[in-house]
Amino acid sequence: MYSEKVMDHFTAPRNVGEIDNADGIGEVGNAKCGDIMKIYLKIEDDVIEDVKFKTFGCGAAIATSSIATEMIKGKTIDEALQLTNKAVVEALDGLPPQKIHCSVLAEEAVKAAIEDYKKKNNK
Amino acid sequence: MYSEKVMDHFTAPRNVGEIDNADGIGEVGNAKCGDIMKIYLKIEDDVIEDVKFKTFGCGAAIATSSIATEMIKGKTIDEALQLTNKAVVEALDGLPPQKIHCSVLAEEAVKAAIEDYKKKNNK
Amino acid sequence: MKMNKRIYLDHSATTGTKQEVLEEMLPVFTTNYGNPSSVHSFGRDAKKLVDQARMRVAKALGALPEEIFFTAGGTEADNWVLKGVAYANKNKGNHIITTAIEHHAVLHTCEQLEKEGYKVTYLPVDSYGMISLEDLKASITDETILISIMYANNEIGTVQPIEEIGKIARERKIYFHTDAVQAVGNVKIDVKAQNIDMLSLSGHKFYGPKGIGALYIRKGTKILNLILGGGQERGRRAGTENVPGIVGLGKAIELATENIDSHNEKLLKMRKKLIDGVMEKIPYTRLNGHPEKRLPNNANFCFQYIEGESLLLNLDMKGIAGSSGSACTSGSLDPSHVLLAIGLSHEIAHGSLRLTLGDDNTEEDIDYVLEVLPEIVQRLRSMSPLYEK
Amino acid sequence: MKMNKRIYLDHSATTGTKQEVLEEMLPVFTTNYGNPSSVHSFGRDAKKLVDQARMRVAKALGALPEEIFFTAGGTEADNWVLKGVAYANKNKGNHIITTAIEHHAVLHTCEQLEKEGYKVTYLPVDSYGMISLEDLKASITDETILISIMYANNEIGTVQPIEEIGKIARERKIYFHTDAVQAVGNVKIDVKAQNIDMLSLSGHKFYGPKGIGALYIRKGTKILNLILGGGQERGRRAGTENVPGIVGLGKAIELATENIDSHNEKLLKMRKKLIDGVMEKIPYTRLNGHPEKRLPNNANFCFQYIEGESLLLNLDMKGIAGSSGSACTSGSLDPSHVLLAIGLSHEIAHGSLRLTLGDDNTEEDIDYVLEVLPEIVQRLRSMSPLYEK
Ligand SMILES: Cc1ncc(COP(=O)(O)O)c(C=O)c1O
Ligand SMILES: Cc1ncc(COP(=O)(O)O)c(C=O)c1O
Ligand code: FES
Ligand code: FES
Repeated sequence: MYSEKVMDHFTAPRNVGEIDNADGIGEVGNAKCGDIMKIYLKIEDDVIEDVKFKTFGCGAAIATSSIATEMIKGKTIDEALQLTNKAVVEALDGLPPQKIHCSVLAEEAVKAAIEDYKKKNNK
Repeated sequence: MYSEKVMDHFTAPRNVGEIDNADGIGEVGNAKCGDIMKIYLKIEDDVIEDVKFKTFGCGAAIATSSIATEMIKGKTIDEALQLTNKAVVEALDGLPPQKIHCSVLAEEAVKAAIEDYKKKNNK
Repeated sequence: MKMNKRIYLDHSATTGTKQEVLEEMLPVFTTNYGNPSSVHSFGRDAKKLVDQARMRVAKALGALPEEIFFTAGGTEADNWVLKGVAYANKNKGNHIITTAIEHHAVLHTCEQLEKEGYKVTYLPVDSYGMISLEDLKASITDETILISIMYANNEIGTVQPIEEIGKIARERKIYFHTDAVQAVGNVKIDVKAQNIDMLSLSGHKFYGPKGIGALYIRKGTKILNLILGGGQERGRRAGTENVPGIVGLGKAIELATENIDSHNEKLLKMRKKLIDGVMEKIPYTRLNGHPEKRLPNNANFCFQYIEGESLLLNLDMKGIAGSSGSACTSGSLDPSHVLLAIGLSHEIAHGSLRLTLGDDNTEEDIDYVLEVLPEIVQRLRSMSPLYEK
Repeated sequence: MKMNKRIYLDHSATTGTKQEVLEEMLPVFTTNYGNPSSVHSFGRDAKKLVDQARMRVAKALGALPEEIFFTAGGTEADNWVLKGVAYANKNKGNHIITTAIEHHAVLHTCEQLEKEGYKVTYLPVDSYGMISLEDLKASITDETILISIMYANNEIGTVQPIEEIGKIARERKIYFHTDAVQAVGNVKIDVKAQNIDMLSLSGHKFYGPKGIGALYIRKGTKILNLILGGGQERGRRAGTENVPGIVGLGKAIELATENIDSHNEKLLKMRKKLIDGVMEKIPYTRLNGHPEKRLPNNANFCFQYIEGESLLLNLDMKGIAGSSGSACTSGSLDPSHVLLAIGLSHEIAHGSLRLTLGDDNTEEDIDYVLEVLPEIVQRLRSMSPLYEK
């Protein structure tokens, strides 16, 4: 059902956890639908120095969170805002059709965290 | 499907054939329905001295013709008129439900042949 | 007495499962027994097997894998098509065209639909069992939503002009279904080239297992579901998948279609010997069905003055398994609707014998039939009040 | 790493076919492969096998052989009952009573009937998944033609008070159907004593083959046919009989019902160990279903703060096959309708795990689960934004 890449990120997810005093936090989804993603950013000079996530959700939700955090780490916030769910799906070598919405969630969580950072910093 | 008795009478039917100058001939059924029985009687002093049959029909039709002729051979015509399809079925150790009508045919053929004899002899 | 001889000449009723087919099925019963809907490895393994079988069926028909839906057999597939298309296309019309010689799975479903208010045209056939394309064209109305015409007849073997029918249906934008239960493995099928929108098949007719079949549904076809429940078969046919059956069907259709030519060559040779021999040795005999456009394994005769069941029983006692009419109708009292539709009288129709050849038959089997059959027919005729010699 | 360990704990989704069952089936594929409708010896041999299997099924249920009809599985049997009874008894009424926790084979067919104008009452259940007999009585109207209540639930294992329901239905002269797909082989069934008019079952749930099931229909019950065509199953269910499947079903039901007590004893012991162990070792865990009136092989938990699929995948990587909700619904995004019906919030319902034991499980399997499961739950919780430790 899932690609090897998905299973790899699901089995050994990167960047799991929280960041104390994060510069930006984004939370999307809700438990009612079975998926919540929460992303924490540490940002310096508009560059994402560190990123962590916590996710409640299916295998695809965990894998997309993991790879999305890898994809934006070290990027500028403008670059990170370019992240699309399509790019996430491709990076995972595909997702089953009914799981595409997990990748949308990952894109939205990243954006929400950056928005939060911008708001806090009046950008 | 058929009892051993039926198969015995079907495989080696008794009294197959015609009787020249028969005293009574009965024919019932029709080819449209898939079954015709024709019974020939040789009668002396109201006793059935000989009986032959010809049948176009299924296995049960052939077996019932055969056993019915056996059952009436040597009987008086009054005795032979008592022959019921039930007795024929019992003598054959039963017939499948959809084949009961073949036994009715046998009863009717015997009766028709005796009727024919009576008519010819004004009885 | 040749008591132990058993010659099976009823391959259109059903076939035995080939050893190679059974071998692929065996581990699915005891090892890869997962439910394809399950997330775990047992389930995923089962799903892979189902997907592989679906690809094999698709390949055999020239279809896409996602156009193949597994059913419990040909009957369910036929029921599904007729009801599913009728109910889904009510708004477009209420008229269905079929033939007088379809299998009862089609005919009885059509009768049910008639009770519900649908109109059904049953196209007549000529003395060979062939429909007329002119009749077909003339029967199409603005209300026609489905043309359902069998590929090949199960009793007399006549093969219809499927490609031409497909063309007519496509031109008029009417769905075309064909019941190919008897055709698969005997004739070459290409649903795209032949413009077939739906096609029914059944595993046990081509050396696969019983209780499994498939319906091909061209992508985009409007059809409702027949069996409701779980989301199996991409939400189109509910019920835990018969995985061993599906695997067997996949293997069987691959075997049946991959060397169809050499297979048919052997059958045609045996059939010619059988038909020529019977016609030569037994007087007052009629060959039913089309002389050329017929299934390569089908021979169907009427022997005047005798009745089919007693003929079958006599053959059976000699170890020969044949049928009279179709397997479903023998045992009933009416002669086959197919034989009546080709214009036979009841009387003649009652004396029919179908012998259908298969991969397990040999030339010697035919020799034996030609030795035994004439005697039996003669004996029954001598008992028949209709036969005046 | 214990890579090769495979522990199957998903017996409610499907079971492997037992060796003894398969052995009875094998000759039917390749030797006794006749069509039971055929007149010849191949056909008669097949018919005898079908008759024998029918007797075995009848015996297991306390029914008469002529009350047993073979189908392609539980789904077809459920579809048949609901549509068949609804259509045949239109003149008597248009109201059906069922429950909110039925299998989709029942629920989706009811929804279809609602579209056609029938009225359906879906009885609620309490937090254990049990219906109330008072609710049932109160919902009966003069229009009620059918009560369809599952014997045991496939997800949470709750067993309904079937005998009491049967009594109520009989008193009110309303047909009573029970979907016993999960019950056969796990609980003792006697259709006469329990006043059951119709009962569905499916072979692959009790170590028989997939793709074969049966419907028991009490003599005299008014029900129309679902699948139309040939005259098989005494004119009630068309389609060439799946003889190997039928033979396998017969053997499997005999094995499953003949020593049900000793079989259950073993299951109950393992289940107690499993449930006690899980509840003790894993905090924030809920046992779903009734504490006592449940299938002997069913354990169903909700682990707060985590989601079922990721739990299943992790278990699978450790070689443990379980399910979350039913096999049919996992893979969909909605939590199980059964878990919602017993009053769980969506959030909690998403974290469910069903482990269903079977004859092939051992105490060691349970030890292994109790070793592995707490770690996995803990790991997933530590990744969950909902879990604040
Ligand atoms: C032409 C045709 N259609 C449909 C069927 C029904 O197939 P099944 O009996 O496998 O359901 C058969 C065979 O019985 C057939 O010959
Ligand atoms: C309670 C219940 N009813 C019906 C079914 C359907 O049975 P099948 O999938 O064999 O058609 C199942 C199993 O999937 C079930 O658990
Ligand atoms: S969390 Fe929604 S399906 Fe993946
Ligand atoms: S001749 Fe009519 S069924 Fe026997």
